[in-house]
Amino acid sequence: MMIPFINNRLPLIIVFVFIFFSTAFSQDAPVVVDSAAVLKGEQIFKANCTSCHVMGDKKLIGPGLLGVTDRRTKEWLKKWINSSSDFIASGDADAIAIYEEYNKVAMPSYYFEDADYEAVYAYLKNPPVKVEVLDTGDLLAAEDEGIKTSTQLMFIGLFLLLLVYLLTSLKNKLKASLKQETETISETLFNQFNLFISNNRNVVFVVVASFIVVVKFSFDTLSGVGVYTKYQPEQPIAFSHKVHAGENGVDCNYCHTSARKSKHSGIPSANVCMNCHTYINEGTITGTTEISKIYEAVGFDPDSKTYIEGYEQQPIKWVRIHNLPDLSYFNHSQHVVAGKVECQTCHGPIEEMDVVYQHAELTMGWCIDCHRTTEVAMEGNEYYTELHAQLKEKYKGQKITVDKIGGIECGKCHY
Amino acid sequence: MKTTKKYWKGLAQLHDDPIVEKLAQNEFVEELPVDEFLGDKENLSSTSSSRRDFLKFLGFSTAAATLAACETPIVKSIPYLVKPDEIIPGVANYYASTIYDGRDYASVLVKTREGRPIKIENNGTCSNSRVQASVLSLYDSARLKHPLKSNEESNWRTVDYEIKEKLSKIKDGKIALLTSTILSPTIKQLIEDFGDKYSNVEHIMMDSTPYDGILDANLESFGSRLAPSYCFDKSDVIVSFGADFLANWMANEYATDYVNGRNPKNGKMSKHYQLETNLSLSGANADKRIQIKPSEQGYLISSLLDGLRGEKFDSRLSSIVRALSSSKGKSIVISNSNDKNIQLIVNAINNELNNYTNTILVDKPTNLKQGNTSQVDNLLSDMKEGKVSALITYNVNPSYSYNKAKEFNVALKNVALKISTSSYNDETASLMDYVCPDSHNLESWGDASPKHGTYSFMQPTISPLFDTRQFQETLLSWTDRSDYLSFLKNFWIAKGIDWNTTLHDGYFNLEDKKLRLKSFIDRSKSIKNSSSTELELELYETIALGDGYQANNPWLQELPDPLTRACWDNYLTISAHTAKEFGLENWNVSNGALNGSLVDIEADGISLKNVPVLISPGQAKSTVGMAIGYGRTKAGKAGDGIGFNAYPFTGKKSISIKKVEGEYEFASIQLHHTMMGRDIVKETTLSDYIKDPSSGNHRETYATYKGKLTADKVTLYEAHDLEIGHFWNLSIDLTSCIGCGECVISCQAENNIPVVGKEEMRKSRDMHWMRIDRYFSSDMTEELSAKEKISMIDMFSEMEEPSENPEVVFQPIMCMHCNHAPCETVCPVAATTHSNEGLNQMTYNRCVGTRYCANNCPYKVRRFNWFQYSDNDKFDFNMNDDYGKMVLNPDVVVRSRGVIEKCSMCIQKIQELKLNAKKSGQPIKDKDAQTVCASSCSTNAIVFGDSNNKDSEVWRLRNDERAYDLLDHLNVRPSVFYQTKIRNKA
Amino acid sequence: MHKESEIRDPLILGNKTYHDITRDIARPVEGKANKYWWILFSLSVFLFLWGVGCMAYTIGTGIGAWGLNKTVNWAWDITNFVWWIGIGHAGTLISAVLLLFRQKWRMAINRSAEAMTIFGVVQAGLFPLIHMGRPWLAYWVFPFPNEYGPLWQNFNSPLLWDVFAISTYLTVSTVFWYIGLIPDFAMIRDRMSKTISPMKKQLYTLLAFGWSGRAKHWQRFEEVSLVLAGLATPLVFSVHSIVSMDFATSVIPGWHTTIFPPYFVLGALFSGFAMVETLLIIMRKVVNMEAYITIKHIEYMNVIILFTGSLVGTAYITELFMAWYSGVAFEQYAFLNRATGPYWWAYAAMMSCNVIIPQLYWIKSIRTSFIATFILSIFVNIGMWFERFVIIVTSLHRDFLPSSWTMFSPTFIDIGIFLGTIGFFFTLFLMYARTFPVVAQAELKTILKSSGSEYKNKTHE
Amino acid sequence: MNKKVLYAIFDDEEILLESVKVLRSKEIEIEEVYSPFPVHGLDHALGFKETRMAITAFIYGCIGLSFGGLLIYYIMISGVGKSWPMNIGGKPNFTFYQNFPAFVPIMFECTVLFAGHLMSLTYFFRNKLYPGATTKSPDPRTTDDKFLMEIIVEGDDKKMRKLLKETGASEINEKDTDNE
Repeated sequence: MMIPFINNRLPLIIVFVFIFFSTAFSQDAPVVVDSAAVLKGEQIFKANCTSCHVMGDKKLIGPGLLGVTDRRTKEWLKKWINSSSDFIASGDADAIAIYEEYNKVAMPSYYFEDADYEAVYAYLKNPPVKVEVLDTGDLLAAEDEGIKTSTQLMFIGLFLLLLVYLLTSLKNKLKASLKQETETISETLFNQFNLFISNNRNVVFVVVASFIVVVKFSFDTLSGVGVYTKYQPEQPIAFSHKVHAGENGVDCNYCHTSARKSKHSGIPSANVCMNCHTYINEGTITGTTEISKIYEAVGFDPDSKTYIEGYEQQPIKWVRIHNLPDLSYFNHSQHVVAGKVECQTCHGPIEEMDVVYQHAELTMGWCIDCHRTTEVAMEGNEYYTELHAQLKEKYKGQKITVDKIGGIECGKCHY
Repeated sequence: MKTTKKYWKGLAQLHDDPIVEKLAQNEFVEELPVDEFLGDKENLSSTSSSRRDFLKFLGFSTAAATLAACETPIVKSIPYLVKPDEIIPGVANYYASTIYDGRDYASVLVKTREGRPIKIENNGTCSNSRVQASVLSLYDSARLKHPLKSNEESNWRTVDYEIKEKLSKIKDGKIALLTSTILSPTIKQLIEDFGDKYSNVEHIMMDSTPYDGILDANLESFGSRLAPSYCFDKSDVIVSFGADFLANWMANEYATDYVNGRNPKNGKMSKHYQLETNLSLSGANADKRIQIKPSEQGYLISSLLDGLRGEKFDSRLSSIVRALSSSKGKSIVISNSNDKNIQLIVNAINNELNNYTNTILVDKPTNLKQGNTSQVDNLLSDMKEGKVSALITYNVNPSYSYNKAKEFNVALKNVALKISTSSYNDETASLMDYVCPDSHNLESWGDASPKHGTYSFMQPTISPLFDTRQFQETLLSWTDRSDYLSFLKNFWIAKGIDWNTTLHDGYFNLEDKKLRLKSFIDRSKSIKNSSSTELELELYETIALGDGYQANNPWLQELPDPLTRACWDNYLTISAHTAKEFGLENWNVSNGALNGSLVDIEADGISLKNVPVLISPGQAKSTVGMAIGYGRTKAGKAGDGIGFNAYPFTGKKSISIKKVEGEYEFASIQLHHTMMGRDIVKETTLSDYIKDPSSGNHRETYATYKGKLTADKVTLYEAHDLEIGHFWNLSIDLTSCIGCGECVISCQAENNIPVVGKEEMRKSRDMHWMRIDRYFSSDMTEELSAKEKISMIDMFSEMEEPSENPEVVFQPIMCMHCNHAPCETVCPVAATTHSNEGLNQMTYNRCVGTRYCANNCPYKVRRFNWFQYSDNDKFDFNMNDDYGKMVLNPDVVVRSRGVIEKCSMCIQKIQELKLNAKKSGQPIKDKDAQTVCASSCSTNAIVFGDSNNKDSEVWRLRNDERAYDLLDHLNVRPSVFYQTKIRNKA
Repeated sequence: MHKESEIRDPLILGNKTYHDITRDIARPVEGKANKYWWILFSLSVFLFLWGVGCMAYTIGTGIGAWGLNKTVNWAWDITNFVWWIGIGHAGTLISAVLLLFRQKWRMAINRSAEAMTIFGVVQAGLFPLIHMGRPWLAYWVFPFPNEYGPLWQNFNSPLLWDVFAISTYLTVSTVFWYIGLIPDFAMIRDRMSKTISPMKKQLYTLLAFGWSGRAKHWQRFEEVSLVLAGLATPLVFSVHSIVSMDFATSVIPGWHTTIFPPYFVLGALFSGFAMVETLLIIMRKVVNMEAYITIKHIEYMNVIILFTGSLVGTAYITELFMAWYSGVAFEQYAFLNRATGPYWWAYAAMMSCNVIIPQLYWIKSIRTSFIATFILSIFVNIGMWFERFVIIVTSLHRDFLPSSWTMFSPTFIDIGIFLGTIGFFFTLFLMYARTFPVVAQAELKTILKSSGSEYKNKTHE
Repeated sequence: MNKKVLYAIFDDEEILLESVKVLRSKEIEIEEVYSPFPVHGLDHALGFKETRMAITAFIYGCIGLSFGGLLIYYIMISGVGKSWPMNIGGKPNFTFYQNFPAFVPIMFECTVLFAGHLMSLTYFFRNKLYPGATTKSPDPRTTDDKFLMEIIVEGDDKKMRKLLKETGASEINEKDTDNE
């Protein structure tokens, strides 16, 4: 009974480890100057820069910007950002060097307000800190789940068998001592069984009990039908959200553009991939194997960096993971823009998934529960001004959840 | 699906930005959304257009779930390789364009999703059900998918080559270009060019229903062969001799003006007299309707002229003469006669009344009818004599719609080179050597000038589905040119048009050079009364099919005629009186369906066998009416063999009918024609209305402890809170509704309403969410029975009989969205519930189909899916057709069998509206709130909006004295309400 | 041991002893079936299979297979449903109400009457199921936690009331029936010999629940039967009241009527007794129960039929009066249309079969003749079917807006399903008659001395 | 020590009843009586207590009633937890009492359902009746037409046999106790 004991404690231990490390890190993390500015900067960076730059050492289209502030002066950066082409023309050595290094592609010009520029700079200066332990911790936790259920049962089973063995042998010992003929375990069990069924009431009891069990079981399985949580199919291209969204910090919005405009989040078309992968021909995990699949699809020659004329293009057939039933209308923009919901709320820690899996149940109950509890993002939205006043009037004090504005009415999703 | 490869190209080129052009050459166009539903199953859902978006079969998903138990179904998602900029999957794009198929013209907005046109909205002008339905004709799989050479599949290169070869060889013979009325200046230009290139080209225009009478009359009166445009809104008295100007007469643009001239709020309405044979839509809306025989028309018109000139005239016209002479310059007199002499008298009358330049604009003529029958007849004789060596048809189907079709088909044999540009292999095309299929309006570029000085552009909203080519391109290639788009662009830019803005707006006005018109010359000769006793025939066009060009459009076939309420048929309309004479009858069989007797009809030599007879009130005695546009033989699976072809009878006045054995099965969805003395359509007269705006809108009151109250004030329990947030209401003005049925088709298109076919319609299993009830007045009334001491039983049985010349009312009925809905309370599984915005929500996927709600609905607006109407070979219409499915609205579920469905008040549009408002952080603007029935209503009879918003139109209407709830004594508190009907009669 | 007045006719004919009763009741179970039985059985099985076919077709293609339309959304389906439910009522009434009233004559017939009830309700239960557009989702009408949010039912809906009422009615009356059956099964069990028919012995041992007839058990037995009777009585009335509310709570003129509950309950008893008679008169021949199901029983029932029939007639008249008196145009037309409209013939059939024909029972000779009773009972059954048809179809086919007035005519599927249920019903009943003790012999024995002819004669001497 | 079990068999319930009374008056313990049908007054004669089946039924009924009420209240009215009150046809589901009339039928049915079934179960349980149970009756004829009285006699049984004969027992058997 040792292992179960540990099992039960495992999460705790992990938590301890976790806390320890994280605190440890945060201590020697650089002191933040103006956190507000950094945050703002981060937004601007995400919005404008992430398509070409990484907050790290890796090269995307442009160089990784980790510690760029040490390499370049503030002024230099400002010039470069405002208009790299002019800057190059002005004949700055470093500028030209970079221009050469990145096969003569000048960086597009960005005219920031000074404040914004400050912010970006602040962000560049104080890049975010990654706590590596974070994911490992979660991974452990995830495994832990598994151990609990399956193995515990196994141990209990073993224990029972052991018990049976001990008792029967004990019984035999006693019989032997009484000079009665002993019986094997199987015999004992058989006799016991006969004894048991000889009494009708037992049989009835067993029948009733098993009936209840069966009903319960079938009910659970049936209500599990069509629920594919943790569904994790293999994709035609081993695309890693961890690498793109997580490490390289590419904004979800960059590829899944329509998520903010449409009901569909939208799978990026190949030309979106090519925006970056025209230049990045090698991946961190899989090297060239996976990226070359995109080239096959669109007919691109990485060496000459040109599209092959008249190439029969092959579509990329992604396997869909989140399949909402046809009968329910779901709109991404509704949730992301109007509702200000984070992608992760439904899709889970997507930025940590190498292979994406279905995080949420996507059952109706799951939707409804969220609608029952989530507050409507009414502040500063003129559409709600009047409504909000009236609702505050109506539900004094209570928080205005989605269901209070009819968010759990059938017709809002089924038509 | 090779054909669909260039799918979005046409779209992208709209903005013709260089990148897209480049991409176009790169052929970045493999694997397009179209393939998903046309092609293999696994593609069935790409994110750009998910399975839900095309075939949302909720039934399946529930069933599938139980079957597919544990393993996840693999669903593939195929993104574009290069996504066109303007396409955001899941968001609709609107393009201003034009619909003109040679008959109906409308400037429209086309709603597209993932590059698929799915809905047509009006763009300021008046449209009709055929325009609304044309979006389905786009996806008609009966359209030609490639050029034909002697009915064999061919390709453009060979066809073009051979045709040019042969054309250029022609020396002395005539090259005849037989087309419908051409509105497009560029096409006219192209035809000229064509004429320059080839020797003796003759361009002849024909209209399926000829208007030579008017055109020739005006040629004599004004020295120019034109048809004036009428200002019905400016005229106080409208006298129409058989001209169904609200439906199909001339241009389909008069309804709006007509209704604008009849707004009781202004304290005055135009007085509308209709003297006609068949009960037409205009007649049904007229204030005074007089039944006349076609042969009488000429006499009556000339007698009217006499009357106006102060001579003695026919007594029937007295009130008309009085009205007209009292409103000179503010009246219109029109006639549907195709007889020049009669039209000359009409002109004389209008001149007498000094209507020209006031209500009738000769200098702003409409271009919609330019056909010239005499030329067509000449062509025929030339063909007979073999003078015609090449015949090219465009937008016409003479072998079907020409009254001398038989002779025409024979004469065709003498023509060496026969080319059709029809997009169907129709009656004419199938007799031709070459068919160069024209693309659908929605696939083509183009321009049109419906009226002198008014223009509109046509732009493609999808690239040709099939290997078709629009007529203009064809002409270009025959004159060794190509690229119509640039031709069009240059043509107009040369005229100083700002291409992009006008393309965006869709229409524009341009000061054309003034027409040279002679001042009016009176050539009228009076006509004596020559009324005969024999049976006379008057042909008419139905609201649904018009001249039958779109006969293969199941939506139109299933649209019930506003007056007879029958669909999938044409028939002989006859008055009850005359029917008795000939021993003809209609009767209901055990399941209520309507049957009728058969006749053979014959008019000098031409005859039709076994034509059904439908007794229709309002038909003049000893006359019969019959609709053209039916009896197509090569229209497609939906249109073939539906009804009888009446074209051969064009111009035939007197006919003879003979009853024959057998009976005919009609598909009529209204089996009962009178209001049975019930207070369903509340009515009053203008004079009473002016005295008391709430006249005719009597509400029953009930004694309560608070005194006498109307039903809606009486309740046992607290009401649910509908004050907060939106409260969607719909107002229907029975005075403005002319019953044209455009909203019905519009609703069908928006809400994926299935077509169920004649058999089901006959069983009263129509699926339309919106219907337009038509009631005739009856001679028997409760007052009369009280006066004459008639027993209740007799009274009711007599009430069932409509009058000989009844007053007609139209009442659009859809789900009333009752706030105390009887249907909701009885559903055991709460599949239909009420929203806090006053909508009665039907949740298809919760419905188990007990139909209790449908029973308990006082308005009978709930529709049950008796069968699986989609993907079912028994219902082989657009929902059982890979192309037809493309018209489905992605935002609305396709209902499975066994569930109830009903009007949702376009909840998908409401949701979209609110979402956009939330996203943009703006309050909703009243004009943005629209249901499709409201937005498509040409007469603006239907108004939708949020009546919690005090400055909304619908709020004003809700509190109007004319507003009333249908069956208010039930106190079901409908969200849909009506405005009393007001007639302008003494 | 309470005596009974001499003038009462005996309820058990022939000089029967307790053992005779035992033997007679056990005979059908032990012996072979006679040819009547086989004829009837094969006929009803054939009908049943036919019906199954039609149901399968309906579920396969859709409700469109029936003659319904947008206006008349219910017709034969619900007509049959109400008809069967109605038939079901007599059984419980006989076994429960008559028990409370200590009517001895019920004992000979209550077993079969209740069997009829249960089989009738089974048929009735079929219709709400198959009339659904999507019967495979029928389980949605039961409230249970689910992953849809969860979704619950609408407790305002009379249809949901039906669900509860009918399931309660079916199960409770089944239990009531079975508790009564146990001692009789025990009797059969004890007659069976292990050696000759071991299988049967096994079976009846199982069915008898190990009954041994202890004094204490009998005491409980009597109390339980009494309480169950007490529960079943209001249940019977509630069930058909609720069924009637399907119509009464709606807004359709002709449905929206407050007298429906009592009117339906009476109608139910009326039709129920008729069906009991039909069955018993067949059964006493088929399984030779002449001695126990006497003309006296039949006469008693005929009196009830006469009574209820007249009451039903009163209800019809009341309806018409109320319609006229209400002054509501829609109401007036609805009833005028019923009587004089396109479905006048159905109304006429209803009136004649339910109101006029039962009046014949005033005549003793008819009241006490098996043949006459049999024929009349059939008429009543037909009449009551038409009553439901009239109420449902004529009210629906012409409601508020004349524009949507239609008619209804059944398809062969409609008819097939109806016949199918009749077949199913008789199949069940005939099987019951061969395997169950068709008369509650234990109870019967208690009245042998008071109402047995032989004993009565004794007392005469 | 010898303990005999006597089975006195009677042909008629009235005789049985008489004999029971006699025996009881002589304070003779009657072990059990088996009869083919309920014999009136036997329970009194044997001095049984009133059975409490009815009371259980009442209690179950109350449970059923409250179950139905609570179920409906929770689903239609309460709005707490997983419940889902909706606006259905504008019915006043604000408070239970406003919507009460619509709930009566189902609450009633629940009452009957619970009372009926649970009482029957109790009945089976108390009588130890269940499918497959075997009869305790020493003589199969007791379900046909014989009435059996079971008496345990200590010591000499002559007197008892005599007495039974006098009171009208048609035959008297003895449970053979060899296999004990």
